[in-house]
Amino acid sequence: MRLIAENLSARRGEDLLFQGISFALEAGECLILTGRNGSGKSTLLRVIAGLLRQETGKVTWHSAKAESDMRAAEACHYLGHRNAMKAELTVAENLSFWKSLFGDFEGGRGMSVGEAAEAVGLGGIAHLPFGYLSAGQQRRMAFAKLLVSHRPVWILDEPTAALDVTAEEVFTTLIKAHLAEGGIVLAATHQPLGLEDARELKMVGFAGVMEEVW
Amino acid sequence: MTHTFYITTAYAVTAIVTLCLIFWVWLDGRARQKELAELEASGIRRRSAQTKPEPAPGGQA
Amino acid sequence: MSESLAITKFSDLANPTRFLALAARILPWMAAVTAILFAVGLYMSFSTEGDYQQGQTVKIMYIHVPAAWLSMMCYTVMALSAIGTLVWRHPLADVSHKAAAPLGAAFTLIALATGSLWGKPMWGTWWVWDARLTSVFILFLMYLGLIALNRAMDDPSRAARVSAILILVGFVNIPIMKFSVDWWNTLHQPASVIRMGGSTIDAEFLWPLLVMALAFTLLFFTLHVMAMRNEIWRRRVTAQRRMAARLAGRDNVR
Amino acid sequence: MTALLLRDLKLSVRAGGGALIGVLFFITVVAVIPFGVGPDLNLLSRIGPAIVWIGALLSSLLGLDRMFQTDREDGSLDLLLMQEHPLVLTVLVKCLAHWIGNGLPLVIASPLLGLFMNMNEVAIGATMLTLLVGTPALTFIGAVGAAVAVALPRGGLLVSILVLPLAVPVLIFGVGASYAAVEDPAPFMPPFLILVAITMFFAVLGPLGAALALRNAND
Repeated sequence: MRLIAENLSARRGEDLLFQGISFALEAGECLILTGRNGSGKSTLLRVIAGLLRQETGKVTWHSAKAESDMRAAEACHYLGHRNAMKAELTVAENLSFWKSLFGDFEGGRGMSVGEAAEAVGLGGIAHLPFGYLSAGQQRRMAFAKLLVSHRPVWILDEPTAALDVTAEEVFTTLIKAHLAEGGIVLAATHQPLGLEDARELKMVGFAGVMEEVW
Repeated sequence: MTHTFYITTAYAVTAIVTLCLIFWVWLDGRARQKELAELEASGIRRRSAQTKPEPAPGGQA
Repeated sequence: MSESLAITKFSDLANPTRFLALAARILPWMAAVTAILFAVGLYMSFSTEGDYQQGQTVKIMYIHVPAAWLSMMCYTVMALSAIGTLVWRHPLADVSHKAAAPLGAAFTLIALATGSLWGKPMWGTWWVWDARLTSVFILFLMYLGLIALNRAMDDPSRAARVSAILILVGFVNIPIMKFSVDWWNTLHQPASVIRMGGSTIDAEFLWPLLVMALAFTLLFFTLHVMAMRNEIWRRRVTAQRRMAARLAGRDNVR
Repeated sequence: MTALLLRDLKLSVRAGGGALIGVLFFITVVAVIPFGVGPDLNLLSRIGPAIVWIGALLSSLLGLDRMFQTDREDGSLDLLLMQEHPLVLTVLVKCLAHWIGNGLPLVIASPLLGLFMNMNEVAIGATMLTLLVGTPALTFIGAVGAAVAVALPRGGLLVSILVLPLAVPVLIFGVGASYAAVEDPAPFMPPFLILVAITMFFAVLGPLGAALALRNAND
């Protein structure tokens, strides 16, 4: 099981944000993206998640059972800045919707909705509408979305924004558990997540103006 | 019977619209060329016409 | 690059710089031929006699029919460019359909205005909901919508892709629209309306019409190439301004 | 996919009653017509089917730009785009949910408005039937506009302008079939079947175009 990125470059507008980024992540490995705001962390994560088109390079997913030309995005969970949960629906409704939409990726099973809410430390309030929760609780519930269905790769964009220290610890524990089960984690973050053997990729941003066509 | 009024109006309308179009395209082109000339004068040129500034490293894993 | 070699080669042949060089070479010729054709066409159209049925108004046909033809051809050109944008992601295709939209709108406007001016002496009213006029009017609205869409978005490449999709959806719709308007027209209009053009045209009228159609077509292509050139220059200016701002910012940091 | 359908339906009921506003707009538009053309019952019954159809067309454009916009705002659209289900299918399901939430209430409200317009029973039935068949086409073709609206900061009005010309055939055959049911010489079936055909064609074209636009407009 490995996620391979080769020679990635992407642009925003006409500016090349990064170029020539390559890495290979094996099962159980974690890659932390650091750098100041606007350095292209989010862009790189979105490229890997297949949400943005890269200028050059490719992202591929390899495993024993995977077809060779599979989109890497299918093996990924993506937790962006926004929580992707509907304020009008209850937490349980939100989570079970995503659980049935996502389904499970080969080689694992997701938790039930109740277990997932329990795992992020908010077991008792899954029946509340999502909009009633505080920002930190909403973030935790958004994280619970990663637990309800199995995906080997987690792509986390600032997962710990708006969280206090205890919640951060919960997240760190969950990420470690995922890694211990042979998962892969890519995260962009300002704060250290407390992961010891994580690899780090420092993004500097603005790799030059786009090789212009005009 | 002749309909000189309609014919002249039709040709006039066509002429006006076409000429406006031609002038618009032409003036637009002039304005763009002027902007390019200004940029050129202030020392900014196409990258292919100058030595490449070395790109900042994109970051290594 | 994910593109295949053939396409890379193709895009190499048609990159903006080469396009500009080519445009500079052929534009004077195109403009000259257009002017000559217009002179000949106008002379021919004014020297022909009037039709016994439609009188002198047949002269309006010499500009109305070519304009109507261009309004449709322009949309076809845009649809082809839209395919170029979506399939090959070719920057020149973006430029092409963006530059063509105002031209198409202008020629459609000419077709509508001359059609109306032809209709007044023929039908006694400025506007009839004739199938042909109505379809051209809908086409006009589509052009205006596309221009508005292009203006509403700041990122040019995204604007190009999104409007390319709309152009294609509209293109697929045109036959349906034509068919439905025809059907609607036969339902509502009594058959007493004099049909334009429907009968065979005498050779006497055919020649000026052909020359004028050719002249208008060449005019369109001349203007299209010029507008594309303008658009390329515009983007070049934007790119260089942005680069200038970037370089200035980096110097300050150091 | 069923989950997506159910979620969107729940949202359309709970989230501020978007469907209700559409129906209210529909009723209001049709209700102001008599003030414009006068309370002549014969005239009203003659233009009735057309007015009801135009009202439905305008109301179905009303909520269109929110179709993907809400999902984009809270980030759900990203996750939907990442899924393995063909995006066309996802869009189709969203269209269906949108139609059940916004189009179907219009169809159900149309008989009431038919009474306002002094239409007879046959005309009311025909209008309702054509609306039932025709409004999905409006949603499907509108989905393209909605997908384009995702890329636009303030796209609502522009989307209506872009979509309306494309909706002309639906209007023509919808109204045509409604009239054909009332007026004797014209047969009802041909325009009605053409309307069905247009709806089915748009059911393919709309989601295809919308999926393509979503992929390209996303960033």
